[in-house]
Amino acid sequence: MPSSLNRQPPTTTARIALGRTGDAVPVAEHLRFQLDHALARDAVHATLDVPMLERGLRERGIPAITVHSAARDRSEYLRRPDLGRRLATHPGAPSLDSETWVRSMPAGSHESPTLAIILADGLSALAVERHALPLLDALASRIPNPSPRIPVVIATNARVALGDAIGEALGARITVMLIGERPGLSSPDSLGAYLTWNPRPGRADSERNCISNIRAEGLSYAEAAARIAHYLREAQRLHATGIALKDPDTPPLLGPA
Amino acid sequence: MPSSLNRQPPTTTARIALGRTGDAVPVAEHLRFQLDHALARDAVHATLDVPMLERGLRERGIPAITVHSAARDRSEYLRRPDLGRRLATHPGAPSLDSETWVRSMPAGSHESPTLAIILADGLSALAVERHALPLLDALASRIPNPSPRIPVVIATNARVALGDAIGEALGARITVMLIGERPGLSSPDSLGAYLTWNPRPGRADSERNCISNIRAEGLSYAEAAARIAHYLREAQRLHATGIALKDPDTPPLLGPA
Amino acid sequence: MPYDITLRGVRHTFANLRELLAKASPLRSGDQLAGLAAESSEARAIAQHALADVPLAAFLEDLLIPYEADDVTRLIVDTHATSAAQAAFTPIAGLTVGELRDWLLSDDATTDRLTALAPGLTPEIVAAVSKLMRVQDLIAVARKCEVVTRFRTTVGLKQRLSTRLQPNHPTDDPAGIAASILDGLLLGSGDAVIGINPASDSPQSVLKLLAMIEHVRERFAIPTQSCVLAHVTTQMRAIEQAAAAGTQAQLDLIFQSIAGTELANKGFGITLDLLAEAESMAASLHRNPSQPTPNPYSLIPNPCLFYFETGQGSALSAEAHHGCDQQTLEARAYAVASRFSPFLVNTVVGFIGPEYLYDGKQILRAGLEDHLCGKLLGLPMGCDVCYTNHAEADQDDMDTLLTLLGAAGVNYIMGVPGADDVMLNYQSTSFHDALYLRRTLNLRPAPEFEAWLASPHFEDLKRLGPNPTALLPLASGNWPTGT
Amino acid sequence: MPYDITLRGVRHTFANLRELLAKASPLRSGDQLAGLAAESSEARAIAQHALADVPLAAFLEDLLIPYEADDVTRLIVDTHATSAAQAAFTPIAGLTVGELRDWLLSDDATTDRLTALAPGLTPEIVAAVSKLMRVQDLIAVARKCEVVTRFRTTVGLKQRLSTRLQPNHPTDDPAGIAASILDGLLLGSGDAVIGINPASDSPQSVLKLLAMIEHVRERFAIPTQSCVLAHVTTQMRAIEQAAAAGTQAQLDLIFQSIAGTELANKGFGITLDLLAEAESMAASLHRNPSQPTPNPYSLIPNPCLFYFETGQGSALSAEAHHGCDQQTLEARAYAVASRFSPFLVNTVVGFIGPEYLYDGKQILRAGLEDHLCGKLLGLPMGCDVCYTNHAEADQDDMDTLLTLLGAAGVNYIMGVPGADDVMLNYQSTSFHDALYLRRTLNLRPAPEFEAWLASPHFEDLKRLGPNPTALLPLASGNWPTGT
Ligand code: B12
Ligand code: B12
Repeated sequence: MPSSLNRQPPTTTARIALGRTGDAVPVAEHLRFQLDHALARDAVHATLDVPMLERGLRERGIPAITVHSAARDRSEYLRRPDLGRRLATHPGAPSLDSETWVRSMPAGSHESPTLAIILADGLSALAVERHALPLLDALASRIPNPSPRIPVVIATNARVALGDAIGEALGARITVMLIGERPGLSSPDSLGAYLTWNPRPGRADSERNCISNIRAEGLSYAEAAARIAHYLREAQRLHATGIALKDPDTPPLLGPA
Repeated sequence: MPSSLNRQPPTTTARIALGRTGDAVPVAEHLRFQLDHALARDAVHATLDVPMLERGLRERGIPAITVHSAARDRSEYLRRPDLGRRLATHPGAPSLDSETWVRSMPAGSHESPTLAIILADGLSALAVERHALPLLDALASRIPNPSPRIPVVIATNARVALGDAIGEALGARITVMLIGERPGLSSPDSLGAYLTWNPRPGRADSERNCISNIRAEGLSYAEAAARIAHYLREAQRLHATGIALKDPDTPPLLGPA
Repeated sequence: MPYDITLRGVRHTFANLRELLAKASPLRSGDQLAGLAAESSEARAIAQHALADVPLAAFLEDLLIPYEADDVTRLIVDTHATSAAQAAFTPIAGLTVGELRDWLLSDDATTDRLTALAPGLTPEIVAAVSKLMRVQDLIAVARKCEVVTRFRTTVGLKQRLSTRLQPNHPTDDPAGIAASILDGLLLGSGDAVIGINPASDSPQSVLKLLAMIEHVRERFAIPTQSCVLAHVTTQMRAIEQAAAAGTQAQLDLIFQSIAGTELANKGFGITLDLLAEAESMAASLHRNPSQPTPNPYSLIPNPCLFYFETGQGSALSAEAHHGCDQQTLEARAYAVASRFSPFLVNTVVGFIGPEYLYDGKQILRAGLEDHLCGKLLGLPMGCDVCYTNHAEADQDDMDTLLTLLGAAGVNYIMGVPGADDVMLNYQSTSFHDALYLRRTLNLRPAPEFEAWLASPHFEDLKRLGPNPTALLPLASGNWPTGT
Repeated sequence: MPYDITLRGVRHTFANLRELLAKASPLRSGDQLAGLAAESSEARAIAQHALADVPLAAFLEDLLIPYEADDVTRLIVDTHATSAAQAAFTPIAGLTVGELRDWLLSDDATTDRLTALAPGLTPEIVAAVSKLMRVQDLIAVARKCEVVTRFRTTVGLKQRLSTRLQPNHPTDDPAGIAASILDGLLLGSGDAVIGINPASDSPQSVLKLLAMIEHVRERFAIPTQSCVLAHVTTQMRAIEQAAAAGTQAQLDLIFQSIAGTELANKGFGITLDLLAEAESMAASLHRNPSQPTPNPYSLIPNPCLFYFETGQGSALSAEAHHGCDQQTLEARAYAVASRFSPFLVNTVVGFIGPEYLYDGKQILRAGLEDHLCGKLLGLPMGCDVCYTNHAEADQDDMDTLLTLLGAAGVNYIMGVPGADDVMLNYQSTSFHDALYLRRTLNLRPAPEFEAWLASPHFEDLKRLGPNPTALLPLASGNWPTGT
């Protein structure tokens, strides 16, 4: 029986077993790398397909609010993280406050939302386009109080900290920001989830939690949703996010196999 | 008597006798270099003071014609030498033909000029601003047929080969182009003189002659004028410029000291 | 305190050292972002002239961030006031920054003298002097420095180059990680540390990854160290949880990212006290087998238990830069590192992105500056020669920096499969890159590891061939699972 | 002949090798200027994939510039048809460009095998293979090559680094030139050649400058060579005029700039025949004292009498590029050089300006490519590591390229006082830079020169101290005067 080793599904997308010529990688891998790099660079500059996301949310009965950061385009976004953390204020920019959100509700209550969810392009629009809605679906059943009263905000040219401004404007107690991580050579579409209790500008990253690498070769939607739900529960218990909270010791969804 | 060696006027502006700390140059020289570099870079981007040159020519009773290359600004000039070799053709650009030149003459004859002189910014506007007029003065007495019938053209964003287009347009038999050489670290204002027999676009550099480093620490006006005059004489004798012609064996003006 | 200089007849004034240092700093996007950069090359050259004339003594008086406002400032000032630091400082106390540059480059500045000088220098002084250096100076001085640390391997000896094996995986999948570890070991990587960035932030996951490294290390008798680069508090909880379960965490090196201001460290969720606590927890595990004293080579007293990471731009990114330029703040992070006698310090130089280091050129210079500044301060510097896909950089830039750092005598670099970190999403150096560098500059691995590569254990490992899961200690069921 | 490749399901076609080579070429401004560059990094990567699959045999069929139209093409094709070239080519005749890259990097490709391969390679093949290489590959392969030439010094031995002493002066003032020569010699520069670019284009001036070098060389018994870099026709006239006067021109090396197409060479005022004529005139002077045969080290048969300079962009600048990318044309200039067994070939890599090599990054890559391509073709490559003030480059970039070329085993670099050429108006490497490089990478001067540096002659020279005019043979009245 021929060894079955080569038939195993690959356990990693890491570039292992490349071989060697002298000390160098053989030409095929060198060329693959060059092409992957060219493609990954393009991914950074792609702009978010907002209508597509809005349509997806509408289909789910979720009214979406779209906002922009103060960075006017991708090139400014890349050079000015400070602008990517602030909401656009130029005339004509969509404004955001709890009124907006209340107005946007089919039948409004005047309470502030507990949770606000933000779908942000970050460094990979592709990541949000591919994974944000399926992850929302996976999350729906796991959120403490699933209700249409959870505002979902689409944000473009956004950095993680833009969620603080959005959360504050909405008066949310906690935000979950689903944001495109920087594109890797082999993974142009990796999504990160950042949770921030009591969001307001000035929050340090030590006051958030992060679940990263949500994508086909990474964390599954179900797993990611389970972890987000875990953090949401813990945050509400401790009235905090950040270094005080840790990932569950066994993955909450799958547990040991 | 203390050795007079240190009192000799320096024979070169080269950065000699810098000293050494380990293998490196001492900090003072390092800093001087950094600053000189910053200044030399600025020199490249300076634009030619055309009115000043025009005034200078007018004072000498020489009617000037000003033309531009097809490169619209310094930054395009630097990236597009091809444009720097062609005359501007955009609407409104000054046009140039033998008519222009004839019209510009106080009392016109309809002959083509034998010699045309071009003052061009090249890579150092400063060089032309400083040295072109004094060199013209030095040249005046040495030119075979000094007369107002020698057109003087001011050209901006020019490469050496722009002289070919200008010479052809004027129907000149030979051009002398005085052009700013690229600025050196210690010499932002070095002028070059390029002579081309029977100028027309497509001339190779091997068909020209060059006299370079005209500036205070380099070739004097008198010397440069003498060499130009030598080449003009030889060119008219051989009906050619270029590698067939050589610098005179002894400098024509000064001779051995 | 204002500084001024008259050049070509014009007088130029700088309000204080903070401004002067920032304006004298070689161009980088982060300082432009912060509005601190010189407005032109000419202005930068002028500031460098002025900086060259500043007496070193000024740096202890004109503090960039007030003593009261920042514990890193306090650490720097208080440390410099100790008699050991004063004694080391005395020989250079009368120099200006420019004179210090010349002395460092001179043949008087031998390896021994540089080692002796380290405690007398402050981060601001080394940052300042590096701003007056060209690339060749950054290399020439660094290669004279020797900072050696010892755990199971001896890292930092001259003409040696070690690597951190970095076998990251997007879901911490043990089989996937094992595959990368095997690949790396077979290509001679891993003599500085086998260090995994975990995707998950759970203490149990930390313990399990550590156990996996331990298993491989013991089974093949590999002289190296382990590290799992979760947040320091996660690692501390892991140590506690193991202890609570009656076992011991198999943690060799404790990891943390550090920065150059108290506020930036707060953004990272750490304080100096927290790091001290972590260090003593790690020390209680007694895992460093090397002789504790005297360390014959270097300033770093044993036990060296920390692995620190730094990188220009992190303070600005956390809006915690107090108007200081990013290179000076990076040097200040080294003061934090120095406090804890680390086994390894790693400047992850192109990691964050183009908003701090725009392109290959800026990454290159920053990498060499960081390496030199750390070395001058007596730290065991490695460098993650790297870039992200949003930066203007490519493999050519990495090869370039890699080669220069080799010439500068860097202690170690990263070893990432094919240079592509599939979890952190950036490109670093590959196992192959380290081989290239070793061969080109005639560098060898750490001596213990070099011996191991020639031992039967390595042959055993080779026989595992294409079956990396054989590296795993247990059925994967006991592992944090991926998807 | 069209080439195509299918990648990720899409087919990409290239009309011919010329287009394929241009699109596969790493980004540089000259190719953009010529409208030949790939429109994106993705397009470039695709072209590189396609290029990797091209069999080497194709390069002898699909000529970039027609045989009839260009004498450099004829030189390349005819040379490759010789039995020596065919014999050398046979082992690789069946490979593709990608396979050749892998072979060159492999441990099979030893110094000896690379030396043997050189006559079998063509410029287009080496250009193609270099386009598939990263910076580290360009270094790794180059450092295996050894091309040694001999005149009074032996240049190009491994772990040696020579320099051209370049004492230019804006008016050829003898006292000024002497001052620079003395400065350079005292700093250990000049073992490849003392080479002066004359400001004046007169044959007498050439003779006088040669006489001056000769005087210094003989008085202090310096093992080195002389060269005055006027146009080759000016040097030829100088030889003639000396002969006519019953003396002999003291010309060791004859100089000329060369390019990769017939038309570009015409722009330089040269033809292959003219160069051949110049070579035989120089040979008639019988100045190379080294044993004419057999040269034990290298391919370069004695007498090596030429010093050639090249540089990417010159053909395009002369509008003589025939739609070829500039790096390929540069390699073709090496075919011209090869024809004349030069003593030195120098790629003056950043000399022309940013329209051909935009910034430090492009200059760096071009320098390493040129060095490797020349070495693969069996040429004694040096590099003028340099930039102009209109380019986006600075000393940091030069230090970087300098260090990398040292690692790659460059035969020699320039030695210009303080790196500032006050006549040619550009920045090159200084005497100090060479010292830095020698120390950092443990490189030594040519053996004969090294011995001289330890000899009493060198001590004599030192005693001249601050009086460089004492170097002059005669009263300056007999010299071409400056202002
Ligand atoms: C870039 C980066 C950093 C940079 C951030 C600076 C910057 N301006 O980008 C630096 C080097 C400073 C950093 C530091 C740390 N990071 Co980090 N980082 C990343 C990385 C590679 C990319 C993030 C990204 O693309 N963000 C998207 C863009 C659009 O966001 P942004 O607004 O531009 O940048 C913000 C976020 O990146 C955020 N951030 C970065 N890291 C972390 C970590 C945590 C826990 C949180 C809450 C936020 C956070 O800070 C930035 C500024 O606000 C991810 C890996 C990945 N694949 O995503 C790891 C990652 C997010 N970091 C991680 C960790 C552990 C850390 C540290 C805690 C390590 C340590 N022990 O100190 C520190 C401290 C973080 C903190 N609390 O401040 C882990 C998180 C694991 C987890 N599940 O909690 C990740 C997933 C990598 C890993 N597995 O090791 N990081
Ligand atoms: C750049 C340069 C070159 C470049 C030109 C390419 C380019 N695109 O710029 C290259 C490397 C190809 C070159 C080659 C040569 N050059 Co040259 N070059 C220079 C340099 C350093 C700067 C010129 C400059 O700033 N021009 C101004 C800008 C605005 O002009 P441009 O239109 O952009 O560029 C044109 C001119 O530079 C011209 N050019 C450049 N060199 C020469 C030489 C001669 C004799 C002529 C007629 C024209 C010419 O060609 C360019 C394209 O048309 C000068 C030194 C100096 N301080 O000026 C020497 C200089 C002009 N060159 C010189 C020489 C000798 C040569 C060569 C003849 C050397 C040789 N033996 O082959 C060759 C061939 C020239 C030719 N006939 O084509 C000498 C001329 C001496 C003299 N009095 O005749 C100078 C003064 C330097 C020196 N002393 O050695 N050169």
